[in-house]
Amino acid sequence: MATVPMEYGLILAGVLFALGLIGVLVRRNIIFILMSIEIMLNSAGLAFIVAGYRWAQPDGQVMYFFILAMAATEVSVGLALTLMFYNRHKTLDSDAAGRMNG
Amino acid sequence: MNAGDFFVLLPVLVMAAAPVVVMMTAAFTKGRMRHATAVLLSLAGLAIAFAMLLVVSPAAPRQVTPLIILDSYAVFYMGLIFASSFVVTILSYSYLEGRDGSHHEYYILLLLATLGSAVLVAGSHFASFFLGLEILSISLYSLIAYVRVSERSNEAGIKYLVLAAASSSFLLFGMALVYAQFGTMEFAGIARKSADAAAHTPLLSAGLVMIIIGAGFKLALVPFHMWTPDVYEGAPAPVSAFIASVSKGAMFALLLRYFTLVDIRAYGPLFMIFTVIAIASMFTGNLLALFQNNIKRVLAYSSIAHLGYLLVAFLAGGALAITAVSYYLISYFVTILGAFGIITVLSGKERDADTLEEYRGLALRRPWIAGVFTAMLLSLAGIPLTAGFIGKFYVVTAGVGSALWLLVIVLAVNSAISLFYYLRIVVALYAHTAGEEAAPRLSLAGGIVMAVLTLLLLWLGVYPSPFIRIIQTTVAGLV
Amino acid sequence: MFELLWLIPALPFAGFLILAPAGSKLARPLTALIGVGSVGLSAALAFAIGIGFAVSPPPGYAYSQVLWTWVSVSGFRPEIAFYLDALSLTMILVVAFVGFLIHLYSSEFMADEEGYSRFFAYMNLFVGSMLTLVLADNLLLLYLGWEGVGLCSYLLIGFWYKDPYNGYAARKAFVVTRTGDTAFSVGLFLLFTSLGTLQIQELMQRAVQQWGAGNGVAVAAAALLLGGALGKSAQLPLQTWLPDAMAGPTPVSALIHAATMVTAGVYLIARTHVLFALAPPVQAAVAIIGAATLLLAGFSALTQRDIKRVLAYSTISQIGYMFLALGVGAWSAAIFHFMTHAFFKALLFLGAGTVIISLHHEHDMFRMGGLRKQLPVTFWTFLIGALSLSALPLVTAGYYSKDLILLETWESPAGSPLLWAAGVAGALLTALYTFRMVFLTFFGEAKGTADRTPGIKMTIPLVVLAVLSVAGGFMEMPASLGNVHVFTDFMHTALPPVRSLPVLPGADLMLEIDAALAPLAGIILAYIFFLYRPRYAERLLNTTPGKLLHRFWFSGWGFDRVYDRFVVRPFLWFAGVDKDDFIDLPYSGLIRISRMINGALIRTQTGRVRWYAMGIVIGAVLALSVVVFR
Amino acid sequence: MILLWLIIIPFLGGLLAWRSSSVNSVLPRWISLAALALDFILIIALWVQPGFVLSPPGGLMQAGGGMWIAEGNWKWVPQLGISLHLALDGLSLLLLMLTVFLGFTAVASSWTEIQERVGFFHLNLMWVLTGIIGVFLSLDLFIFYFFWELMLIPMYFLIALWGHEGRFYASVKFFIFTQVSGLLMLIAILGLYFIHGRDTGVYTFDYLQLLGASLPPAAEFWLMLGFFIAFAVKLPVVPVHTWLPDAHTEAPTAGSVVLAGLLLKTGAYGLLRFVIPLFPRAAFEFTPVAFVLAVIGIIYGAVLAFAQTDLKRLVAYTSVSHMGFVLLGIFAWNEIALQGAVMQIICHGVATGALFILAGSLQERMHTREMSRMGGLWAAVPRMGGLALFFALAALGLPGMGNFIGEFLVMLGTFRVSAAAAVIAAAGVITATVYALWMIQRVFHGPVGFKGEIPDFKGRETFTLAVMVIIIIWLGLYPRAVFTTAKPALDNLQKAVTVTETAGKQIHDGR
Repeated sequence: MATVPMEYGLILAGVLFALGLIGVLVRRNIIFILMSIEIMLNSAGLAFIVAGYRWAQPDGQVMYFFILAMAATEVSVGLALTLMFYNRHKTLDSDAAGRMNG
Repeated sequence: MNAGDFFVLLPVLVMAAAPVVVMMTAAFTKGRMRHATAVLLSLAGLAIAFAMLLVVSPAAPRQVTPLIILDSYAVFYMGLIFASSFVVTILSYSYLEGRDGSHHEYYILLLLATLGSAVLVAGSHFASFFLGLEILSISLYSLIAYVRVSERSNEAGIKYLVLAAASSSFLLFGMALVYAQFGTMEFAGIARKSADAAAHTPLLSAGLVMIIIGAGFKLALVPFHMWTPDVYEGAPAPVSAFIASVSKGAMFALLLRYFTLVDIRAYGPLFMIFTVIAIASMFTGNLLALFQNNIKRVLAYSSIAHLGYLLVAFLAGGALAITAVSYYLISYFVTILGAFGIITVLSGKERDADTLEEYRGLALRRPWIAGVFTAMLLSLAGIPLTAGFIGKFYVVTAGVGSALWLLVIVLAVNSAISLFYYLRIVVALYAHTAGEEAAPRLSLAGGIVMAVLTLLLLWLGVYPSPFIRIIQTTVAGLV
Repeated sequence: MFELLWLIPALPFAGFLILAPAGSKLARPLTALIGVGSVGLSAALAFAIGIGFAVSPPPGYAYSQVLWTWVSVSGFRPEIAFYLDALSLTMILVVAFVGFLIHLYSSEFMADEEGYSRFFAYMNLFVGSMLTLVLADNLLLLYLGWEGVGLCSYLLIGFWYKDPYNGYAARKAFVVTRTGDTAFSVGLFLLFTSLGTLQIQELMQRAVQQWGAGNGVAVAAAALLLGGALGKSAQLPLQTWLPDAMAGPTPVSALIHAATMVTAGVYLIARTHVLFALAPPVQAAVAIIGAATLLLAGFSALTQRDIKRVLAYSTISQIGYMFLALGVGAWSAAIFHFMTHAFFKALLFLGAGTVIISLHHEHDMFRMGGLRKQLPVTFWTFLIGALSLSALPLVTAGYYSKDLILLETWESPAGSPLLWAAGVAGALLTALYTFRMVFLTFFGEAKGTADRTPGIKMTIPLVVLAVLSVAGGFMEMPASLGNVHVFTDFMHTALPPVRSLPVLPGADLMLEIDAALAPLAGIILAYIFFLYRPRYAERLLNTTPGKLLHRFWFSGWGFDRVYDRFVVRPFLWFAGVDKDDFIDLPYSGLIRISRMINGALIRTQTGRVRWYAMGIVIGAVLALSVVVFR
Repeated sequence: MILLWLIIIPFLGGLLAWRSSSVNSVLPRWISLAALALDFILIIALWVQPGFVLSPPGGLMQAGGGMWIAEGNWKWVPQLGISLHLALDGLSLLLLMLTVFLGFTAVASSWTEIQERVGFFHLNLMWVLTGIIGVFLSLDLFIFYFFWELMLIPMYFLIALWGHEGRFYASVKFFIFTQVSGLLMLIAILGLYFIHGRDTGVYTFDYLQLLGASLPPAAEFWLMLGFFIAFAVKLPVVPVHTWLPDAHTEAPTAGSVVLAGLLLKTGAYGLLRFVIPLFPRAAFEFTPVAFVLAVIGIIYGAVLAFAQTDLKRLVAYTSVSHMGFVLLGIFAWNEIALQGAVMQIICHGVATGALFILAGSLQERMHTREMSRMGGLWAAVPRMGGLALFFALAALGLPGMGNFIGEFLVMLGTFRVSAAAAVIAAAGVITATVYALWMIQRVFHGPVGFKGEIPDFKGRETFTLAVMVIIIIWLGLYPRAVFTTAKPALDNLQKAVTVTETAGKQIHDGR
């Protein structure tokens, strides 16, 4: 079985990461922002798996499990806060959360 | 893992058990637990954890699995973190008392955040780094947004969550890259391998930079700082105190541990990045604060600058730098806790006392509180007789000792700029205003905490010798 | 007897110390008693010591009294010490006695003025300072007295402080003289640095030992001291303050701006004559400045309307004679002229004061006239003074002193016929403007009525000074006229005589006749122009050059305008422009820049989470590009 | 131990005064006076103790070598080589006397002016004095810096809380200027600390040990510059003087007195005690620059003083001018000039303090400092007029007053080092005359420009100023006490320099 070079994996992860990042920057809807963050986290997870694969260690995959768990909690807290936000502002536009500035 | 490992882990274990105990107690009292009970349980947990530190410290240093190392450095910072959380807990009591609810979930989160910080300072592996950080962060999201009635609290929570999560992904990605380069996630292993100059590939560099971004966000360094004022303003005052002290301190301690192993100065671009970040943080933080009328935001901006100062000592490297950083962190903890403590005790039920107007003429109404606040502000400014003075002195000493002239001069200039806004507040405190209503009475607990902090502040400022001795003996293990 | 020397300056100082804090609490008679009495006692003591000095002179004709060491730092040890010799004795006699007479006069003259005790306090302080100046045994103490008299001059010119013009005149006097004093003080630095002492006698000895004639340092030092002398004595080019100084009360003008203080420069040069002798170029400069000043001031005096300004220019001119004498090495002659000048000029001022006060503070001579009959005592004494000033031959003191100067100017190796000619021309001018003043004031038709006749306290000084203005000259007579040399013989115990060149026999007499004819000619001209045919003068004045010259002379040869244009106005301009200190601009610029950056940074804190994320991204991109593309 | 008490007494006095204000608003004033009196007694006791005027046998400033009138050394932060090393020699003693004396006048001058927060006012006043006393006593560079910074905060409060209209701007400006320069000094101190430590293995802030440090020339220059800037800002030297007019003008009377009389002197003291002895070669090479700055300061300060219309601002600029003489004298570095500088320090303190008291009294009575709104006041307040005249004359350096002795000696001593500097400085005396007389003219002379009742000085004020008059006259006519007290200290400083100059390169002849 031909191995996929590590670089390819990392580049894929990097592209995913960038996509997620762009999502965070351009999306106004908080839900979409949270989803974009999920993409970023998962791209990091992918990078770990790729790296672990390179060194033939399980550590990368262990890390991915940590990330998965963390992402889940994060999103749950995030959704809770978003719900409160929606109740207050009746919108999901992140720019509405701009009362504090200066 | 054997009995010895568990023994040295006792402080962390106690810290992990404490939120569980609070949770269980709440469950058994069916949600009717009194506020004071939750507080007392939390305090007990922190106190026991602190006591455990003293118990286990003779056994230090001991590596417990590749993830955790319990050396005297970790013990010292855990002690600092527990003590600070202790103070924050009392302040929280004074802050939340009288508001609806039993608030046990607040204390659970606070204890968890403390646990996360404790893991951070003892971390010796990317996994523990990441776990500690996330335990801390996720607790903080909820804590920041804790005051559900407050629009600002919610807004701050969302901002912090989004940005922290994004920066966490930077951190993780960076870790993955470093791991891809070296095949190990242990700090010691990375240090060993990166001693070889050939290992300095763009891959590693990118990884390290992304880790720095993750850490820099937590430390609110420029340009990852912009969340700070909004979060400080929106979060409940004790939580802001926690973010400013424990959360940043723990992160910095970890950074210091990592970069004591990996000589940052051997690696030019990274050193340059840190230098630029330090300078930018100092200037940005101070210049942003100049005309700010919200005290919490002022403290936020000032914390940006203070982390910049801290970086000066950090970049100096060597034993002196570690002592300097540690001393600076102690004095900064005391000071910033005191400052937020003042805000806490002056805050009413509806909103935090954070506008400058509310502080105008405070000296006439509450001379002691004004005096304490003055001391805290002067300490932030680094004026003699206060902890901040010796802290600043130490930082400059470290900088001069390593001939970081540019950074030291920038520090000097910034120290002067910062005076402007600290003094602005101080003057407001003593301004002459006509007939203001008396601010709320200081609770006994709050009063004791403030008194202790003030005494510590003065002690640190006037007779620093004992503290220096402690620091020197505890952090010596690191180098 | 000599042990009491210190009391001579101390008494007036004591008077000052009593009067100054007391303010107006003391009754006027008591104030007058203290003010006049302290100077009177001082004068009496000076006489007693003078007699003692004459009868049993101290060894070496010099006595010095050390009170205490003033400063003692690393070899710099000036003492508070007094030095009495023929020169300083003459000076204190004149100062104390003339001072006393003027005090006496003032006690009546100032009787109706506010600040009576302030006046006497200042006057006492002045006399004390002047006596300190002349008695000082070292140059630093001399400098103390020197500045002290300058101060008192300032205080007294501006005595009527409510009029801003008086304040202006007072400040001008102080600042201009201080300009000279600065040169003086630099001279002191130079002298001490090169000779290691400021004690005058030692200084002179060491100067002779260390420096030959014409030595550069000696020239520099002498030139610097000369700077001080020029300021105090109102010589070119620092003479401009003196005419304005007439803003002060008239007794002040008499005492300070005629009889005593303005001659301090003469005293200084005489006192340090050894130094000047070592610096021939400077000495020549002294003579030339003296000659030029006496002519310039004479012309200006000729055009003034204000009686006091005439006297002021006359003073400048007469001091010019003294400088001329000093410049040719005729030290004693200079001091002799100082003494006679003190008598007749004080007399003239006091007389003028009497006129002015009796005409309700009228200063303009063209609004006087015919006062001869209304104020007879004043007229006669004034006339005597005027004759003495004009150097009417044979009978006036002024003749003998001026004649001595002219004679020695001719005979001295340092002198020259040209200088002599200037002196003679000056003598003619002196007589001309003096009698212009006399004729305008006392003759002709009366234009005002004098309704206040001087009382006894004003009359006595007039009479006494008139007597002295005549008799003072008989102490010293040229060989052709009795050959009396009491004064110069006495003075030669302190000052060396002129080394006269052999003069052709009979030349002496020729010179004296020339010198005697000049004043007579002047008086006659004055009579023609100002009494007999005033329209001749008017016709002269109405020609174009006449007008121009008149204006030019009237304004004191335009010196004021030059100083105004090149010194005062630039200074004021700069002060006005830079009131807010342009060095502060960079600092306030920093503040402005901070403010701007603050504004820009605040704008980055938009409160929008996406923008904050953008910050992180930008930071990441920058940092990554640093490490990847380094 | 007595030295520690000198510091502790005003410190505690301040605390006590603060707390006592709740009892009675006059009590703080008396407590402050009492604390000062106690300090004064201690200082006099030190002054008159037998064997005081010693020229030490060993000569050099060795610890315990008998050259200090009193000395104390306590460990403080041994880890960093910091010890609480205090010592007193003649120079410090004179400055302490000045400090306590001006402390008295400051309390007296604020007796009626300060009516709000009296206790807090005296707390700050006493703490400023504490800091200043500490500065004059410190022989450990860290402790020196500690006190140096310590005196700023209470001074800041004095200006910012009891000052006039522009007080916030002025106080912050003051603070920032001194703070930046102070930090530069700290950097220099640390540089010296490390260089000395690496050379000898002894890391210490002790002045006496650092005295002999052999430094590379470039390092010596930069370190010297760090110190110099700090002291130059305090002194103040043009072009870093611009904080001073603002601060002096806006401060309450007591603040101005302490600022002008004492705070500026800490700069002079620092130059004398630290800059030249620690970095002799660099300092001497720097002399031409210092001279230029000094003479510019003398002239520029005087011209700017003339340009002002605000009375206190005028007096403030005169300080710039007068401290130029001090700078000149210190860098001329021969005994005559140094004694002159010390004399000038003392006399300027007293005379300028008095002028500020006068200006403050006028402001208290007329509610303006603008001279165009004054004029002809002599008729109403002859006593104030006379005193103002006296001190104006002192300011313009009239012989017979202490200021003259100071300026004259400075110029005399400078002349042998640089005739040009001395000559220009002497020209500054003319400009001094111009502004002093112009001030008197605009305030007290001329037509009456102010309507209303202005009470003249009463007993308390007259007494205070009369004492100052007597001091000025005494120092002008019989100043030996100052010279004999300062001489051993100055000798030692000079000896320290000659010993330090191992290179043997005498830059200036006749030094």
